[in-house]
Amino acid sequence: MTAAQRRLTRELIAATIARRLERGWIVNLGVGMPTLVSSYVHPKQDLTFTSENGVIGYAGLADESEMDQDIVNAGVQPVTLHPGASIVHHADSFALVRRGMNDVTVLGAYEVAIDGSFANWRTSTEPFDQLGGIGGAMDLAARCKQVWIAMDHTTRDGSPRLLEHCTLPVTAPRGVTLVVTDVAVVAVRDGRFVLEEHAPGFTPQQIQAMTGARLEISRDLSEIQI
Amino acid sequence: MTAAQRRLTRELIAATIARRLERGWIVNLGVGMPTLVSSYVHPKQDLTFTSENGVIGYAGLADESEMDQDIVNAGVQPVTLHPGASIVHHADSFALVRRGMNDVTVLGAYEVAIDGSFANWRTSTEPFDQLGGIGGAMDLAARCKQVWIAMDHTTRDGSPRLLEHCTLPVTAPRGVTLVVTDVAVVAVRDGRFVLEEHAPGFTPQQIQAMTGARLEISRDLSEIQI
Amino acid sequence: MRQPIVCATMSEAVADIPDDITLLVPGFGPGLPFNLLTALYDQGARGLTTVSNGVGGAPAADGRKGLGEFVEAGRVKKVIAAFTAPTHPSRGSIVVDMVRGGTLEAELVPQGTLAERVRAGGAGIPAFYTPASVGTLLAEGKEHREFDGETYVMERAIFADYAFIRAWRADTAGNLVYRMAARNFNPVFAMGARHVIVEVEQPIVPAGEIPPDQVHTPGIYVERLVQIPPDGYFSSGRMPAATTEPRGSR
Amino acid sequence: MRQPIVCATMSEAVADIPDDITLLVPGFGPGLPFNLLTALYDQGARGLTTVSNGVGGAPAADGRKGLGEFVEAGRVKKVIAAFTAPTHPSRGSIVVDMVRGGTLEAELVPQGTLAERVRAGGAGIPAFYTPASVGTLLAEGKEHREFDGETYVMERAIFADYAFIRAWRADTAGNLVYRMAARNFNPVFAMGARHVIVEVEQPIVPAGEIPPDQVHTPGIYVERLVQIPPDGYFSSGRMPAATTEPRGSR
Repeated sequence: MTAAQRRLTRELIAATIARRLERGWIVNLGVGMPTLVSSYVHPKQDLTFTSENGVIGYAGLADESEMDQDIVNAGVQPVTLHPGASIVHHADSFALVRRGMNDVTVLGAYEVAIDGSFANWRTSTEPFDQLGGIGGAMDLAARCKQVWIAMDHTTRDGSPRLLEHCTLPVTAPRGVTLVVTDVAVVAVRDGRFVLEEHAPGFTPQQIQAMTGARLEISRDLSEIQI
Repeated sequence: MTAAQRRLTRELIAATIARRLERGWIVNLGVGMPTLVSSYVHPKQDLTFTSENGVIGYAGLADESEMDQDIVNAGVQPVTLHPGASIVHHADSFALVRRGMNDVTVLGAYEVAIDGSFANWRTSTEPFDQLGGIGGAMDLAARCKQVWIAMDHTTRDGSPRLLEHCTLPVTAPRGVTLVVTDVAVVAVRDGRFVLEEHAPGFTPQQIQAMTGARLEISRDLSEIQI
Repeated sequence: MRQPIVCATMSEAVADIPDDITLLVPGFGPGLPFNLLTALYDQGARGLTTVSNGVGGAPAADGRKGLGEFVEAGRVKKVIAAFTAPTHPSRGSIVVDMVRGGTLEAELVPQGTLAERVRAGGAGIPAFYTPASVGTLLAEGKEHREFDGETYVMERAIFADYAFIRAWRADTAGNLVYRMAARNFNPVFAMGARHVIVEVEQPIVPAGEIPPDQVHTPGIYVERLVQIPPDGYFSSGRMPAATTEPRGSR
Repeated sequence: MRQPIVCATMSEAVADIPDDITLLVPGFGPGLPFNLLTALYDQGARGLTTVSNGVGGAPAADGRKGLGEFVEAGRVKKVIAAFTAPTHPSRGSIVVDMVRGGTLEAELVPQGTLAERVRAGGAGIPAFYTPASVGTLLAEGKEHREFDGETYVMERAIFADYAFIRAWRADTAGNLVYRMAARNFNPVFAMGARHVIVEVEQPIVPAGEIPPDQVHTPGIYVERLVQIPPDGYFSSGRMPAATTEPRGSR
């Protein structure tokens, strides 16, 4: 008898990422699922969240009563500030990004490959026509100490997003060290995917079948804590 | 019978420069005589004085009662602030300098030449040994719309400071448009020195004799107003 | 001290803006100068080259105009932005259609590079090197160079004809203060244009009321100031296209 | 949020600084971190490469140490500054004597270029172009390049091991506020070093007491904070050599 399969919701993906953030880190959260992460961390983690728009030290998403339209994250969602938060302008914000102050940036993506490259700004393989949505991803990916990706494990029609090589134009040719999906936590190390955690009810074999490159199994493989 | 000769004091040189500043200009004042200028302007001139250290909108030198050790000009002399003054950091201060926001910078110098070059950072012609005092002069001279020089007309031993060519290493190869000395106001235009004003009792011939390059006489030559 | 001109109305503030200018438009959610943009839309200027984070989304119900409306009206020659297309492929975009149709030019720039290019323009720096975009399509054709074993691309400064700025407070000397994340590109763009026009939320105070240590943009950068009227556009309301759809979401 | 370490004494704040570091020292009259410098002098670190506007003047009567004392004690390997010699030739200088004697290295840098090189280091920009120094001795041997018909020199970024910072106010999150012209190089140098140690004049306040809009240096740049004791050095008192003697004066 197999346990019931349970895919992670967006919120559970965010919570899974939140648990892995190390004490004292400076963390950038990209648009989408990543911006949910700041709502799932513990104060004891002493994390500092920075946002492309120059907000340093924000906390979770604001509820109706806390909402201030001028205090937003990278997804323009209202957030609250920790005591000791500060604001800088956009050039200073990316100064700290390029200087490598961020221990990690968490981004969304369409594809991730075993070499740590990822694609998140363009869905076409046609010749480049100056169209796309980069935001700050290329600046972040170039210099954050790690890039973590939050995304679904496959496309809507079931094609894998974790691949030998990205098929879409990359956002950066390397940098991804961790991918958290709706079914797995996969480390990206030395050109290999290593399955570290699986969603409830998903076997390594099932996750391998949803993955476009060989998946090594960590000797510490565990179920994602929900 | 000749009128008594009267050389301009440092203060009179500053006042002479102050009179020539045009309404609404943004003005940088260098160390030495130039920093005296802000004490001799008229409020109606609507001048904005900027300083290398990031002070924007300072007024005259502070007297004992007004003195604040944290409010100083480029010469680290205490100054007062106009209402509407602001402070920026050193990189932003030189951002506005290099952008060309200053209508004029007034600097001291050892020598000025007819091509608008000037020398004010090194008193030796030996091979360059990384010794000297540049301060912000090279940044200022590179981009301020005009460079005005305040200096004595000759060295202590009577050698001219206004020359065909600078003998000392230049601060900038061009840019000077006006020189105000203790005996004359000399415009620098199209590779020529033009005598525009003379100190009381000094004839054009006497000033020419103190000058190391040909001095044209302006058709509007006048005595410096004291 | 030099004082900026305080205009009575938005339309007065933009009345003499010619066609074919380059215009900086800050904003990242909050901080978008919608009142000046709406006045410029009514004024009729065309042939614009715009520099902004994104190029706007769907039209706003309250009548305010964003860059999207300028593009749609054929009044923009070129957009320079970090988002020139929606991140989600299923969503339509007038920018995408017009660029593909050849009636609009686009230049896609990483957001940090965009901010730094305008900062460089405002700082008299003609070019600089950045690691952003190395190894991607965006770096193709750009000059590459190694420093200390790392590869960088050279990027050129942007210095614009005009910047529209959205401030929270201003004094009569033109000193500006932004509020929280409404700051974003505003102080950088205020340095990077020859003519800087500012819309301000709070009543303009006498020079001296904003302490020198608390000024975000010194007044010498500001050419014109205009207070947002009570019936003006105060809240950001609409999100830029860039930020409405999460990447990689289901 | 991450918090800097609040040290009880200046000597504790500098205790583990090794020899042979690069050290940023801000200050332009006010804003000089004399208390940290004095503690480092007592600590004994040597082989320093220093980055500053000038290199100090005559010894201070009150015992505070400036870079001049480090140089004189033979503890500096190299000075990078906008003033490496007094502007008035008649005045002696230990820096001049030691450079000529081969016991000290110097690098003379235009002041704006100096600020921008550290700003670039703090912004992940490895190199940039500036018009300053073109056509002078200082540009000799540097890479020249034309942009839009104007000539520029390329300058490299400076990123240091340590910065000593002098702030007016600080909170427990490390956020800093500078007072008036004591700001000068401080916010720039606070971005340009791996380890940032701050001496602060006012009592350190709880995080949250400095409004986010009024912070000059965000706390994430700050590693250690130490309040200046009542018997510390509070006023600038001594002017840097750079600024004591007017140029071209009689």
